[in-house]
Amino acid sequence: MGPSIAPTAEAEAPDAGTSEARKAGFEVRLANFTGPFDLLLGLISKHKLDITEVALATVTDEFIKYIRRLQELGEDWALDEASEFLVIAATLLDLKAARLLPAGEVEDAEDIALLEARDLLFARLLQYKAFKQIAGILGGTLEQEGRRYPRQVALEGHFAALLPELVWRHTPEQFAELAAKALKPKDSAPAEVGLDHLHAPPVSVKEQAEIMGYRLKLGAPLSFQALIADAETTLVVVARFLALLEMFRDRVVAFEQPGPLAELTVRWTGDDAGWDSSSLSEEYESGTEAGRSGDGANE
Amino acid sequence: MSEPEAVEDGLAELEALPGGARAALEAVLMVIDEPATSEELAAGLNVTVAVVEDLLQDLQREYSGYTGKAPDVDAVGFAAASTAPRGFELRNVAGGWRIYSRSEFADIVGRFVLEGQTTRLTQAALETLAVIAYRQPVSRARVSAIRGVNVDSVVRTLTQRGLIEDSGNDPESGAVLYRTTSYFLERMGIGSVAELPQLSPHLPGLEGIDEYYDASRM
Amino acid sequence: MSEPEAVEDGLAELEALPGGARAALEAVLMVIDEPATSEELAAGLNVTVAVVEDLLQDLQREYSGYTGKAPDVDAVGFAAASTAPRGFELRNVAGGWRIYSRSEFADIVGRFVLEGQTTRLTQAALETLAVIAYRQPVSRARVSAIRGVNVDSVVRTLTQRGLIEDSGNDPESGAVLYRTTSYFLERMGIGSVAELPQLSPHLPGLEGIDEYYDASRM
Repeated sequence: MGPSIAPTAEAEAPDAGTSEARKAGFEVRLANFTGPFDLLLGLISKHKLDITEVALATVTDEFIKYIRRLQELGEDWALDEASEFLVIAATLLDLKAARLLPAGEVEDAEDIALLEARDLLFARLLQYKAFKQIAGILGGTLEQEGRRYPRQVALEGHFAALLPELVWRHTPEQFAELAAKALKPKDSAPAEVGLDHLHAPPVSVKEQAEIMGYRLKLGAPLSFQALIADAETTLVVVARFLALLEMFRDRVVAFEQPGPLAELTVRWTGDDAGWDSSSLSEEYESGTEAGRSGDGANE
Repeated sequence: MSEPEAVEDGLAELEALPGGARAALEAVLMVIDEPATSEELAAGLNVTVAVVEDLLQDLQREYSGYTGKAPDVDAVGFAAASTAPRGFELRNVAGGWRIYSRSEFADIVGRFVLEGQTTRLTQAALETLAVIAYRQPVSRARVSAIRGVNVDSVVRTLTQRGLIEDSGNDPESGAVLYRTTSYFLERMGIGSVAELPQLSPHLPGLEGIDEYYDASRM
Repeated sequence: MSEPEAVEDGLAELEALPGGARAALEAVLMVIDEPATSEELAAGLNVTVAVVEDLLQDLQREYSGYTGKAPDVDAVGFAAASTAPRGFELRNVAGGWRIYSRSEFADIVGRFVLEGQTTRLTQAALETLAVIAYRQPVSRARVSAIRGVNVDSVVRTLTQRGLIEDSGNDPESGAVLYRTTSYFLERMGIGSVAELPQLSPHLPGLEGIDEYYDASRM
């Protein structure tokens, strides 16, 4: 969300002509909604619905339609931003699907999970709505207060002359150092803010695939626990997990898991000679880079 | 300075000057460039905090046109309630006292004071500021979760504007925590964050949401 | 602004505000830092110079306790001469008008000022001074952007300390530009700013820094 983007009066943007929206592109979207919750609230209020009694089908359809229109605009859409919209769209879709089924009682864990998802979504939405209202109040107060100017004038000469002589202990060199520090750009690369502590040695997915391939080719099925028993860091665990997915895609391993959250067993199914890690896709090759999608989530 | 006797002498000394302690306080208010607390003013004038607070309230009412104590009116009693407001007002903000031009004259004063004029905050910035004000100290991730969008650049803007600041790191996650500044209080015209409007009327039946929400974060 | 008719309207408009034209003028005088001429004040208030000069003299006399025109006193006429002086005075210095603390209170104000001051610059003040020294002439907004915080009060402190001064206005934005003073050079023990150590050894790759800040300004 760029700070330079001001909300406009066009609250009905989702209904604005596509050609007009196309012309203004990226701006149109940001200008009207400051996020998925804002959009959702906009749609709900447009249909004059109570948040807790939302006609999900209608709102979901419009939400999806809105996202689709954004995609059609063909603008770059930051991954972390898009994912927030998509998570909410997915939840809405789930809820809508559940509603479309014949009315029945809550039967299994899936139903309960769905109810929880709905409650959580509505709770987050209500919370957001409260802050949005408060933001309006703050904005009004700041504007009103901005109409008062404080008296802050320079000290009159004869008082300034009374001030005790300044203690000054800096050499020109020390002063230059200070200037260099003060002039250094503070966040030239916002996407990397807060990632400094992640300076772990790069972990190669390929390398981890080779290690596991070697162990699994010995014949005995191994549990995932056993496969990561010697991993020194979480990054290695993640790399091994990604490697397993790649190996599964290459059909050289098979998974067995008796139930949700039960132990995952990995078995070698490829021929002994016909596979090597070079078939692994290059996208993982940058090691730790895999984790850098958005910094907000990394805190 | 804190000797009771010295303080008594201080008041007597001030009252001997033309305009008395009230004018002396006004003189000091003319040179401060940030809100001054009653304690600071009392120390500077060499009187008790109680005396200063009485004087401050008198001045505040007098500037707003509700005085019964201005010396010019003392003499004539009945004229007290009918004074016109002055062009400025004395306000207690961010824990201190300071003189401001009256808001009715904003347009005129604005022609003389171009600098210090602040551009309006965007909706995104206001929402982010609201979450930080009510949830401080709070990490960017948490604000992000409440608003449903990444707030990094908005947080940077708010920091640059001096409205929020770094308040150390979360002991558990190590994430930077943000809080509002005294400049924010000044801009809002309030004494402390406790004076912000209540959030609860806007949040019906959601007392437990924080816990619920935190538990669901990964 | 100079149309006689528009000026008449301006006065009527001001008189409709609480406190009238007199309060409007006070509002401006109370917050301006640089003395303003009667012409500037007249233009800003949208009234004639003659009206402003009348008002200025009224205010000046009223602040000094000799008023016969303060609205609260109008009602009672005879009380006019006996008002107490305020703690501030309106002075015409070098052709411009500004409000100052009244000279009778100089001792008290001086004591107050001294008590709040330390003899050492804060880290924030030093860094701001460093930025100004190496980027002069430079506006507060620019320094603010570089330092990432509001620098208004620090700039005032540095000005009060005689380390920096106003060096005119930016031809484009009209913003006040600041530069270091000869007192600064004296304290640094150098003859001119050209003698300040080069920054490059401390900050490799600083060449593009100006573009960076200009591009990132919001």
